[in-house]
Amino acid sequence: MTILTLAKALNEGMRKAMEDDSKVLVMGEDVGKLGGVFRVTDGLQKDFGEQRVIDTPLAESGIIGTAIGLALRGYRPVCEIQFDGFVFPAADQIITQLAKMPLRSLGKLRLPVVVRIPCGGGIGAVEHHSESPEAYFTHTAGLRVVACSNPVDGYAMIQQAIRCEDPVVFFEPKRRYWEKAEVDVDSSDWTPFDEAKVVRQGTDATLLAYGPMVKTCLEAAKASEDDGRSLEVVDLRSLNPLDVSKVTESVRRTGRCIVVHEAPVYNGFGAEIAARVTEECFYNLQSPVLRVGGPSTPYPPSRLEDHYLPDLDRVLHAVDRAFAF
Amino acid sequence: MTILTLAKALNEGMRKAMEDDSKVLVMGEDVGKLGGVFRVTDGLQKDFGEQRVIDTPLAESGIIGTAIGLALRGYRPVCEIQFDGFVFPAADQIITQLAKMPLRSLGKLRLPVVVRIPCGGGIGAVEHHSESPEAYFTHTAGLRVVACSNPVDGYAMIQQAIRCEDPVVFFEPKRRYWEKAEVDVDSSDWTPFDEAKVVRQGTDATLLAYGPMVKTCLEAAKASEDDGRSLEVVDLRSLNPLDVSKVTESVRRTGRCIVVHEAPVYNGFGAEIAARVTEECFYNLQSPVLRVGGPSTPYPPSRLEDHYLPDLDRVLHAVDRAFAF
Amino acid sequence: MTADASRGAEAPPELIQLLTPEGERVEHPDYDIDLTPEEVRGLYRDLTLVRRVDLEAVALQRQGELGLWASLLGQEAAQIGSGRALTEADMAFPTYREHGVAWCRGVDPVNLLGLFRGVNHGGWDPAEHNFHLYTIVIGSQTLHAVGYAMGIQRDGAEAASIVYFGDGATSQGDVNEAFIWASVFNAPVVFFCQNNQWAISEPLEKQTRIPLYRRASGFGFPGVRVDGNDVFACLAVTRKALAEARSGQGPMLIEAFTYRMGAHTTSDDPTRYRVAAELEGWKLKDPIERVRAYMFKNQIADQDFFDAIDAEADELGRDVRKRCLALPDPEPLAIFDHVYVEPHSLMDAERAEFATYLEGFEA
Amino acid sequence: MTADASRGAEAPPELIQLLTPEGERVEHPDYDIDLTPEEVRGLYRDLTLVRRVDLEAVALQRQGELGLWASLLGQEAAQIGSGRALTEADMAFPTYREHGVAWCRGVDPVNLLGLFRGVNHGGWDPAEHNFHLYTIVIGSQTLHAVGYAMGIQRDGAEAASIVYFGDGATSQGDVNEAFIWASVFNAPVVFFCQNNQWAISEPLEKQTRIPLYRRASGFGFPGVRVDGNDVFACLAVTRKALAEARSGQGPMLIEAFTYRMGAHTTSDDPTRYRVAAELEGWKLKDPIERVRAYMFKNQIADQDFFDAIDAEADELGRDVRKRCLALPDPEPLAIFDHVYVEPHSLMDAERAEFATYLEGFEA
Ligand SMILES: Cc1ncc(C[n+]2csc(CCOP(=O)(O)OP(=O)(O)O)c2C)c(N)n1
Ligand SMILES: Cc1ncc(C[n+]2csc(CCOP(=O)(O)OP(=O)(O)O)c2C)c(N)n1
Ligand SMILES: [Mg+2]
Ligand SMILES: [Mg+2]
Repeated sequence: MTILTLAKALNEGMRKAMEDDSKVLVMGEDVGKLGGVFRVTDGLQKDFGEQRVIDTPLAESGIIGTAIGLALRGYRPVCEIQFDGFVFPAADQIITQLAKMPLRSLGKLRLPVVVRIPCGGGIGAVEHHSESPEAYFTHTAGLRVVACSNPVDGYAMIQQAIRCEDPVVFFEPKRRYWEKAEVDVDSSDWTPFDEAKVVRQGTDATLLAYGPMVKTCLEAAKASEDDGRSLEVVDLRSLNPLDVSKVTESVRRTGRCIVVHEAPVYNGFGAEIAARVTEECFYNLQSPVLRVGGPSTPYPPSRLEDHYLPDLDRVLHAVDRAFAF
Repeated sequence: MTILTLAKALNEGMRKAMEDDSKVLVMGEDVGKLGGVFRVTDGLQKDFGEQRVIDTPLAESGIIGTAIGLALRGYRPVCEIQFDGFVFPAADQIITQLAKMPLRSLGKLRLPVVVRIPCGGGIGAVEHHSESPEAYFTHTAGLRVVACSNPVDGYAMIQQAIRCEDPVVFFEPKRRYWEKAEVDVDSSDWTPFDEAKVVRQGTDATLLAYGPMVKTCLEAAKASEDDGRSLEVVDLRSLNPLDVSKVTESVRRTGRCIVVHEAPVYNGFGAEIAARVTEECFYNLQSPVLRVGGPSTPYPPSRLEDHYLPDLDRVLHAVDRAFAF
Repeated sequence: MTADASRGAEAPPELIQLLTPEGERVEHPDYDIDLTPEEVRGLYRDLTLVRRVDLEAVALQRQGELGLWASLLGQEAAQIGSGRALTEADMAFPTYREHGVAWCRGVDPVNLLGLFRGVNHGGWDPAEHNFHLYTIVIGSQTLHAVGYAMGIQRDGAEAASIVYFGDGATSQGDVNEAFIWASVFNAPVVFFCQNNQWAISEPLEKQTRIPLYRRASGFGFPGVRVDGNDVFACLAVTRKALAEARSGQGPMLIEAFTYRMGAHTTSDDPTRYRVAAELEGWKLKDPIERVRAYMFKNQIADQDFFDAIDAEADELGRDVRKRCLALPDPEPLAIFDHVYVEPHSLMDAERAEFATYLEGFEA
Repeated sequence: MTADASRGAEAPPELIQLLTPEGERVEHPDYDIDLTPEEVRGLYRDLTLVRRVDLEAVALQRQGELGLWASLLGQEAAQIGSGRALTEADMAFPTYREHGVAWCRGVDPVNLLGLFRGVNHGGWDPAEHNFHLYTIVIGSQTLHAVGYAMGIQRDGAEAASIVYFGDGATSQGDVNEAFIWASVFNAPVVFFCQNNQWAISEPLEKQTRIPLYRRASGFGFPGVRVDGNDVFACLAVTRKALAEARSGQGPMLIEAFTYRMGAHTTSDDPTRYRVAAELEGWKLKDPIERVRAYMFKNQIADQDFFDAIDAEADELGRDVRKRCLALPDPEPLAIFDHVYVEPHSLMDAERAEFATYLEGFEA
């Protein structure tokens, strides 16, 4: 067991993947000497060289487009998008090419490309550095979308994503990069990365979250204890596919469901969960599935982000509403 | 009253807007001499000249980016994206610039830009020519998103979109371009374009649709009569904002709701509707809001599109399911 | 001789040409080529057969057997010349119009039709032919080709990639990013731009105000303009560019100056935007006629040869037609296949649900 | 003299310079400028004051009053020279680092701080100053500037737009599309690239293998490289480019060859990726020192003048600091303001809901 931050766990996971498979490459802006603006690729270029850890020109479409070409040649590129808000220049390559090329080829082509995106707010940053663009990708058939929430999962899931034969959009909650946990770096006995995890058991309501909001939900569940409410918290981990059976099993038991994310609520990923859970658990629901998320506005200037981001109070407020129905 | 196809109604609407306001420009690939691949801009360059109807270089990011610049200079550009599947190179300009610049300026800048997107399938086309990317834009705060379904609305809504001070993503159902209706081209007494319309009254269930699926839902409602079911059909028209009051008023009355669109169901716009309607109408719903849409796959080769696209049978099947709950 | 053809822009300063429209061999200081009579006959056969396949496809579309077709008429020399310059190890990335290159890479013409008939999005194995799938989103394949070339570099392989794109495509951000990456990484990639003067209805001057081949200079690698209707020149220029790329000399841009003789696709009506005289002018520069004239003049082939090729072409056309009609429609449940390589619970659930739905009709 | 500074690439073949680092005026055949002593003093004042504001902002960030700051240290001449070349009617589109240009456009420095303090995303009225908001998404503003210039054309106005971007930005598709549009439409726009040698940790050779100013030639318009630490040259070159643009001669690319003396932003640690010697070399080319030396030598100013400017700078710094600390935090409900101009039911509903939620805490 080693104590690692999430950033370091991801770094170690990538290092492991690069050691295991010489086809694994890391590429992106400033991933080399600098080790990325969050140091998630720290030291990799030093140890694996410039051929495998590539500082690219400043062009996100180019990063994904050339990663596709490298994958067609048998490589397994792990691309870093420097911040959530800068993924959009690559939208076309991700949506029309990366996601669709395997189908286009009737399965003859595989694109084991990982697109790492540090995501979310809470770090006092300027515009475009605090966004949660997951819904753009969950709606894009052909992509897998996952989000890690802690060092243990970070270490495992990045390796699972790299080994996966499908393209994976990999969200990393940047404000959790510095959270620590004990990680067993020698084991590879991992939960499949498309399975959700019940991270806290409860009986009265289910909180569904992923990435940065898992911690917030755990805190809310703890705080709810005082109100005599037992909240179950599920870390979804995989957003496409969604682990429907684990989610519905929980909601059927508790009868209430609240989904929490940072992204704007309007047509966010919570909408899919709410729609699906309601359809599957219609007769079990004591109250409608409630969504807690960012307002349906662009991310505000950072002095407002504490109001924008779901926090303990916002989650508990939704829990109250669910019980009041 | 004049009988117009949808394509012609849009054309006449744009012409009217250009006559009314010399700041209105039309720009895009092949919009000039050719009049667009669907002839929606037919004749406009001839009558308004190359300064106002601009054949652009083949670059969607460039189209939206320069349209923003023109809008900053006081123009009102109406941009054509040639096909739904080609909007993604412009994703960054639309999402990070067009949608967010007014807020960025604290309201000092206005971007009255219209992004016209012929959308949807059913025309036997090759890849990328049959998609329904509306959910990418409904989730993007700062944009208005509308979809017209018939010539009467087409004529009015395009003018309303052009007059609107906010950026508008304007979806045109390409397989309905050739459908005809009587249009009163002299009146401008229009329903506000962010309001939904009940296009058929009914009592037993509410079908919600927009764009190409409105016609399909009307046919389904008609066919349902024989089964003794009275279906109400609401043409949403505006997807962001959604006319929540008209929708919930209907669903509260009927107790059942089915939302129909061509886009993949997974995190599609139907998810937002289902989540919102359920929350608002929880105690009125006899059955969960059901979603009829494309499978959560890329759009298939055209020989399969009849299976992919929601049709009368798929809608009726969902109606049956709603009643069987 | 092609100065008049340079639409709007100045006269082409250095159009590389080895065979005039009249079928005369000319010399070029930097590019030459020594072709055996056998090779010349081979090129003629290629040109003729791909034109015949193309004609058949247009006919099939007219008869409703294809939803669409993008004709290569007029661009045969650019495609065959460049396509025949490739070694087996080289990798080609096409647009949707490279039927001639596909031919050179050994792709069965019927496999090209699947996409246009709507039975699939791409019907061949790219790795088998080192010929990537057709790409419809303009310009996006240029980055794939560069990435592939970066992979070749990492493999230390004796190969290059070549990517095809049109004059219109040069305006896309992706294409220019591809130029940057290729240049910065000195990637073994050849950019082959078929300037057919039109991007649907838009003439070249909507994309550039200087000759396209000069774009490369802004990125620090060479660009050349070749007579795209001259199969010898296209072969020679591409061969040299590929050899240089393979030997570590980096990328090159080739502008093949040619003309789209037909409509953009079968859905298009070019009479709306271009004048007939332009077409007539280009007919005189036909890429096949000049080879034929050259062969006659130099007794490289006799009438029997030409007759045999024509017969082969007719037979190929018939065969393609027959097998096109026999292309099976995919099964409805194929919608869910190949979206993911690994098991995916959402796909499984939707497939099962749809299967049940379909069974409902059979009952 | 700056040959050594051309990282990796060949020696700059034609760096336009009018004032050497030692403060000697030199002649250039194509560019010259006649400045009154008054004007020179004005430029010196500009340079000094914007450096002072920048230093104050860095300090404010260190003290936690700003979340971030992107320093212009070392780039003052490029920004003041180009900024002072603009007429009132011209429109400027900045990145996030153009504090010097903002100064020239009359934007109150405190208004620049809002974004970095996190109280807004942009705090001035672009139309009032003809200075657009800061743009963070690299390169996207270049297309806005071209579109704006197309608007100027349509208005028949006597104006041009100028757009700022960095060396790293030249790799973005948008920037290259902007070159294409400007060229095709012959738009009155000046592309002003501050090549400060670094894009965060990436040196220039990750973006290009030839000097950046030569990029323009591939698009059919002129490009020049100017000593970006020479305020006279930057002024002269930009003035000429703008005049040409305004008079219908189309776009121009100016590469201002300069150096980012500080970190990329206050979040950055340049010691991880660049050597101290590089910085030392550039210190000898300081953009302010050379003007000061020139003024001394030519008796354009005496010690009193310099003292007065320093005092003014200190006073400005104090004032900016004071007013920065006084910048009010926005109200929570401001989250919903200005997202849409016209009434929007979703915004109204969410605002109302949030207001009720907040009231719950007050109760
Ligand atoms: C990103 C994108 N935008 C628009 C289109 C629609 N479109 C298809 S072909 C074409 C013109 C292409 O012109 P060019 O690159 O010259 O190639 P050509 O067809 O002449 O061979 C356009 C605009 C597309 N396929 N992709
Ligand atoms: C599209 C996009 N990708 C990445 C970033 C992150 N980023 C901010 S500044 C920067 C480097 C910019 O370098 P350059 O263009 O040379 O400008 P400089 O900062 O040196 O003035 C990067 C990568 C961004 N802001 N936008
Ligand atoms: Mg073309
Ligand atoms: Mg820089």
